[in-house]
Amino acid sequence: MQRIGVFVCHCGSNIAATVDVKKVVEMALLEPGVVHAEDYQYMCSEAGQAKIAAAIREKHLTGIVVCSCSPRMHETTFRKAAERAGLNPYMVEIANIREHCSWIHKDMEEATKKAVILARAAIAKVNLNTPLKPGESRVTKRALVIGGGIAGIQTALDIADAGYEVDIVEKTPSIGGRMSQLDKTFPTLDCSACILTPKMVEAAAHEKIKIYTYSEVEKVSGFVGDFTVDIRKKARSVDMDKCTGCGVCQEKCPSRKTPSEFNRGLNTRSAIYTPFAQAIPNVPVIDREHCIKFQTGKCGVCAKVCQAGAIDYGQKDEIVTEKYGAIVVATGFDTIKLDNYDEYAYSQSKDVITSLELERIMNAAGPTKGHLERLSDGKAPKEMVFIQCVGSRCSDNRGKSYCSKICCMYTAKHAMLIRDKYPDVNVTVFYIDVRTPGKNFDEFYRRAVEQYGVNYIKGQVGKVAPQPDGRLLVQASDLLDNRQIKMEADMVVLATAIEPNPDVRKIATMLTASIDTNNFLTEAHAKLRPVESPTAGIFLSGVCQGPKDIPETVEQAGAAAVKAIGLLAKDKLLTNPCTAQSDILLCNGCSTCANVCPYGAITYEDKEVNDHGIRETRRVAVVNSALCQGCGACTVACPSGAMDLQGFSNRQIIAEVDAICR
Amino acid sequence: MNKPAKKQAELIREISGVNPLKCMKCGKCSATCPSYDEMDIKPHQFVSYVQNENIEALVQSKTLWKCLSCFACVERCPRDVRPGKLIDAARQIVVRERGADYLSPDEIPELLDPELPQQLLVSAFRRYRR
Amino acid sequence: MYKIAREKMPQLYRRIAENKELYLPLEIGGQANFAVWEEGDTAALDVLKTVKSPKDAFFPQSENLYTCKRDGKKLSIEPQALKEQEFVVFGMKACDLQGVQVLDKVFLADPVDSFYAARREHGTIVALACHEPEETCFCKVFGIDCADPAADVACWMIADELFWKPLTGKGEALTAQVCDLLTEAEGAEETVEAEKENIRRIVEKLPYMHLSLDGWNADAQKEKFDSPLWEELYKPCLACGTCTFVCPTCQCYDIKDYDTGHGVMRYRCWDSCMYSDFTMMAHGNNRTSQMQRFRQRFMHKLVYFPANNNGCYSCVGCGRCVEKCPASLNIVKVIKKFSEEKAAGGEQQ
Amino acid sequence: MSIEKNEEFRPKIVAFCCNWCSYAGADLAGSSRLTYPADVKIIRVPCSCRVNPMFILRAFEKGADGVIMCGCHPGDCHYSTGNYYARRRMTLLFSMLDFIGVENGRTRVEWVSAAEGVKFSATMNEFVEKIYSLGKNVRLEDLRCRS
Amino acid sequence: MQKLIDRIRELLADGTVARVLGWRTGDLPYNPEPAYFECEEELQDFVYNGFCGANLSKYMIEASRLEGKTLVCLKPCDTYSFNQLLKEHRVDREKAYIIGVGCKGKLDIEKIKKQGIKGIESISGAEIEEAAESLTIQTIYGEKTCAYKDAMLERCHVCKGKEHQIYDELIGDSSDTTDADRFAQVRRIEAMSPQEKFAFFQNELSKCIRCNACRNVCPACSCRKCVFDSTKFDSSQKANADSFEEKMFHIIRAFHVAGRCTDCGECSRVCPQGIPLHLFNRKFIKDINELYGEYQAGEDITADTPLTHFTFGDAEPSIVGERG
Repeated sequence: MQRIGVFVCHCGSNIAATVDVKKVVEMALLEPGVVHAEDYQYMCSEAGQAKIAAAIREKHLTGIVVCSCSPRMHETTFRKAAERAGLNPYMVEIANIREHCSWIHKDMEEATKKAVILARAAIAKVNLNTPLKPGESRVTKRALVIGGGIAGIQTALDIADAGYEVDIVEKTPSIGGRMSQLDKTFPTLDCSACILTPKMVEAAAHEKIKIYTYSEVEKVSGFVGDFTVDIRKKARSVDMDKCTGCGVCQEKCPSRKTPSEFNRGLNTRSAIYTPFAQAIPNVPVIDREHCIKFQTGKCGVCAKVCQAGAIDYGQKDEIVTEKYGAIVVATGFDTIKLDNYDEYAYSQSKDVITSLELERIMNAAGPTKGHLERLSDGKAPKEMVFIQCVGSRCSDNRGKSYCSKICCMYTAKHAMLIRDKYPDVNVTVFYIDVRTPGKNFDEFYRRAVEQYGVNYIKGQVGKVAPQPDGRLLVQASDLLDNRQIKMEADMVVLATAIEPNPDVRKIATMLTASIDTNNFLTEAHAKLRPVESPTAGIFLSGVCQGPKDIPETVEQAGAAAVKAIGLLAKDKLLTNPCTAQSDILLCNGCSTCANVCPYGAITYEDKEVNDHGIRETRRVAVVNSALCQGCGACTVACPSGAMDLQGFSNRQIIAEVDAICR
Repeated sequence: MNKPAKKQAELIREISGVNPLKCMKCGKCSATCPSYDEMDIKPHQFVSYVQNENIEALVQSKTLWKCLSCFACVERCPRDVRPGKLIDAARQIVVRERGADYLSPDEIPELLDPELPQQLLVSAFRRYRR
Repeated sequence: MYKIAREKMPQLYRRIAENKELYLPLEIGGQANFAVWEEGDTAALDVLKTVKSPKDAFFPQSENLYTCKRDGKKLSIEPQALKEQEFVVFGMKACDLQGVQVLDKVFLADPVDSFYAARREHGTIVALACHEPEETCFCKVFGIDCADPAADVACWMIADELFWKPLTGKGEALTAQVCDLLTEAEGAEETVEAEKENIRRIVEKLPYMHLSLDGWNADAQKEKFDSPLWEELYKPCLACGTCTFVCPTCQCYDIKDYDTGHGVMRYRCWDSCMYSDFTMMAHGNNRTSQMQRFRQRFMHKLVYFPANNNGCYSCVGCGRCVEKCPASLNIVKVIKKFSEEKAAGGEQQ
Repeated sequence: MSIEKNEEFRPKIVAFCCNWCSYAGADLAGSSRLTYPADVKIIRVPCSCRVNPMFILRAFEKGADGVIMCGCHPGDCHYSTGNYYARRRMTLLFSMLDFIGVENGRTRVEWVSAAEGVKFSATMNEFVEKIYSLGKNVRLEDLRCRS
Repeated sequence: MQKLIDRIRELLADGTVARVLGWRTGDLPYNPEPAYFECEEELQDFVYNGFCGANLSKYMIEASRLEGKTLVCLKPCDTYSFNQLLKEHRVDREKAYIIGVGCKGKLDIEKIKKQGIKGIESISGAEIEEAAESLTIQTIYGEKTCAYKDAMLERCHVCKGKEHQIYDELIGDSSDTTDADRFAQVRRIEAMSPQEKFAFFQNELSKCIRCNACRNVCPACSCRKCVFDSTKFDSSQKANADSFEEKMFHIIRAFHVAGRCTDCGECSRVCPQGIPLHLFNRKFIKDINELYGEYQAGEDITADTPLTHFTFGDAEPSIVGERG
């Protein structure tokens, strides 16, 4: 029989205002096993913890129940307090009488009754608790960063600077990501390439950083501190060591009709290509789908012109297997597809473009060499319309329910740059709200209005209709003037919502990291653990976690790096002791449990057993407690009940059920 | 109109199945509306009126009879507020208040506008299509 | 001797049920078992053997012994009331009656089982002769005459009339309660005698009735226990409890606690020596193999029990286990096997 | 409690919530002060796949009037696949309960994420209301527990 | 049968197998029992006839632990069970020599007795050689006849087919005896109101005496120690002290074998109280087929078991209420 102490927290008035804590103490004392019960203002305070420690020592408690806030809040606090007083931390159970009781009930009698029952369930459970000891596992002192955009680069640099090895896996032929596609950056109007390129070079040159471009994560196994990752290095068809990056192959390549991914399909590229001039590594890849040599077997021009003899048509995909202690996801974003927005005529007119396309148009290395011109006829526009919130803030199923956060600022930037470079162009921005929190952000927006004369109109555009003369009829409402506007424009720019890179779903599944309904990776806690995934050892960097601009991305990249460093700095990790265990006397060796284990933690061994005097060799399940994460899938799959979960055993849960239904 | 405005607003919400509080006041409905100029209370305002339970003004408004029920605003509203449905519901309230579920035939001519399609007809078709 | 027409039987039941519980073979879900008669139920009197024996009436499959109530940290014990309601078990067969005799030896011997004793005291048994015994019957082997059951009242169903003969004080009392429904049967003795002869003639024809129990006695204990035959005999046994639960004499029970949330109900329920946790103790089990458990059942019925009860076997030849064993094992096969072996051994010598 | 007035029916409802999503969703409902009836008592399990059908039957045996299981949305399981197994298990179990004549609606599965405090509270309100309309569970209880 | 015995004798004699698992003649015309035969002399009691309904595959769990190979006679439907046991590593294929024996439907003595036939002395027509249309039964009360079909086990009316799923050799012909819809009764119950359903099962299950015959005969219930015999779930019970317990037992038993039950029908065959226990299993099989795709346990040992597998688009549990 346990000697149980029950500690009821007032949580100031959070609990005490709706739950009669004295009554809970009184009722708890009547439960079997309870030898001590008391209440206190703030159990989580130092004084509260001291009370727990004192009771453990004086009353020789073997288990305690704290009736307080959610275990997600203070379970660790109380476990540590118990441990300091010499009690195994897993002999602590929490009865959640705040979030699940005092905060949701108004009637004192009802809430008190419920609190008593919740306490009773926790007492019944702790009666069956057994001391548990965490296992230990080693930490591989190397990190993996998935994604080579600004987020991934910054994270890798920070980790590497702390002295740990980092690998970056980037899907495209070069690192740089979305930021490399941008022309200028707000609010200081720095040239994006000018500030990004040095970072790319630094990463490439860093002795602790290894970059896998044109590569993808294929398979992830293992767990925090000890992940094993298969990386597929796609065949580049160019020998990385031999290539000098002279660029002759790209000039001579006869296949030139492939839409350029980097330029958002606004122009074309050759089949052998580097995405952009500052690409790192500066080694081209052959796009085999569009390469004449690969498609027809006849050509081989690039091999002929390559002085270095770097072209290798026979190259094959290669799988590299590496071990990592921590993984940082920095998979970034893309703009949403506009297939569902017929009213903006995006697919009907070449002159309706997305903001990211405008970035490329404005960029000197872009399809128009930096000249602002209509893609339909090459004419300079006179009238430009920007439409905000295209696909953002939509609660219908066409768009995204969230605010994409960066559009207000980049639209102000675009408007300002156009007005600056082409003062004769009229710029009208249709907005719902202009959102500019951030240092120097509102000033920036005001400058666009006040200094550059950008015409901001509150009201959404209802439709954009291409006219026979090639111009675009924009019909909008001006909510402040209470009028409907019909105006003609030469170009319309859509501030398209951003969404997480579609590949993130696959990656999240491999990492067993959770993802929200919008495909953003979920953080372990929205406020307190914003750069960690709930899955241990997985960290989040950049837009894969939620919309953010460059400074925020870099901040988060640094934060993710620090969290990863914190993990890598440890020599070993304590593993969760709430793992499954198989009773070899009950085990049938039927393999059912192994079939449902998501971690491959269950194997089978022929073991000598002594079943009440009968000695025989039996095939039985063995759980690797370092791999087991304690989900419990196996415990239900097991028909004989041989599999049980420590900390959430069958009998413990049944005891809780019984206590509640009593 | 003897029912309190609150009841009426509730009725509109119930008939339309629309929660006007979802409106973020972007004005896309008004931007889209082909009858905008004919209306005294514009579609986006209509939503606010329901929000504010100012139903008396709505039932008196021209908007009720100028709305084509083309439902462009319904299709394009990013917040699923569907102003056209609200107008439709307000119209139905007026019709019901007359003691029957229908407009009396002799009233139709004076409401008819040769420029516009017969909105009630269109609306009815839409409501009972399937 | 009295009689009553078959079609009037429901009136008889109704009369008895006025102030007594009436257990009758009733068909529920296609199976006849003894159960409490309620208005509208049709008795399955033509069924020779109910699936379960009627021993439930005196020794229910599970019954509460006492209840502990918890109030805070205070425990109070509420004893279970003993049976006080008078009841009648109607339609028991001669073998089942012998089964009750066997149970009496167990439960009414010192220390007396008060729950059982109370039931015996308040129960009146109306027995029914076996009209058409079947091939699985072997009651005669144990000296039982299925044509002439001896209970509080003995009955014979002949053509469409039930002949009713009170044999004890309890039987007389019951007869008095229903006497206006019965008619004095003149010349009935002869009719009944003819029926008895008829039944006995059938018995002679049945294959199991001439089984020999030679050598099954206390002296044979060691020889039987050590026989290698058990190893072969038990093999098909599935270790289910069918034989023990349909048996009219199996009397083993287990005592268990049920947590009601407010306390504990301590109850007993039938146990089966075929179960692996039968007589499980803290150190483990004293019979670790199914062979041992299988042997125990037959040794108990045919050796240990007679050794302790003046030669009375605790098998009554009802044949229920013969019919119901899922693996077609039974006590007859065991007895025969040992006889065969002995015969073979004899020949050799 | 010892002296309980024989008042109107108050159901006993057990809610199994997975630690990562639904329990957190319930916490969020709490911190958002979204009320639901006190009849619901939550048991924390690591994952919906930890919920053994025996637990559910056990609850009914001991007098529960409704059992609801909440887990992460399919695809969002912390253990990546747990709720998929749970979904099949519960579908079959509920179907069996329906087959033997237990009123539909006494059991329910709802996927509630950590962010769905509103959904948690709405679900509980709805479920409790359903249980009120079904009344006391009499088909699946052990009568001994009434004493 | 002679051909079978000859072949068995041969295999025993040449040492291919150490023992034979088959049926021994009973002492009544209808009660042969499963038995091991280790030498030629014992084979004189070997029998294979219409009353050899017992599924011998479960005995192979024990036989797999014995020295040498065991020859086992399996009927077509028994081979599904053997396969399932193989899949769960409960039997050793190397230790088994499987003779697939022909089957033309097995007989149920209860069904014969239900027709009022008693005092049975002998039965002819139950031999498997010729496919008899009817049985001729000698009783002490005279000669009776009974159509073979009317005496067949329930499971044979919904036969899974005459093909053996696994064997080393086949002896004897089989025929498909299907003449009923396997799920008809399940459907009939599904169509009932909750009250009717409850009354139906209450009536059937109230007969349960918890003898565990259904569990112990079941080839899918192959646990060394059943949860109902262990203290793991605090569910250890020997007798139903309350009507809840029989429901608990049968629901959980059916759940534990869901996706693994081959529908061999042994549970219903052995139930001393004639409870149609197969209905529980068939309900699960029907649900699995409808919700997750056709699945026959024991057919393909490499197939994913329904309850240890899933698809992203699986039906939600609410479908139970929705399909009405």
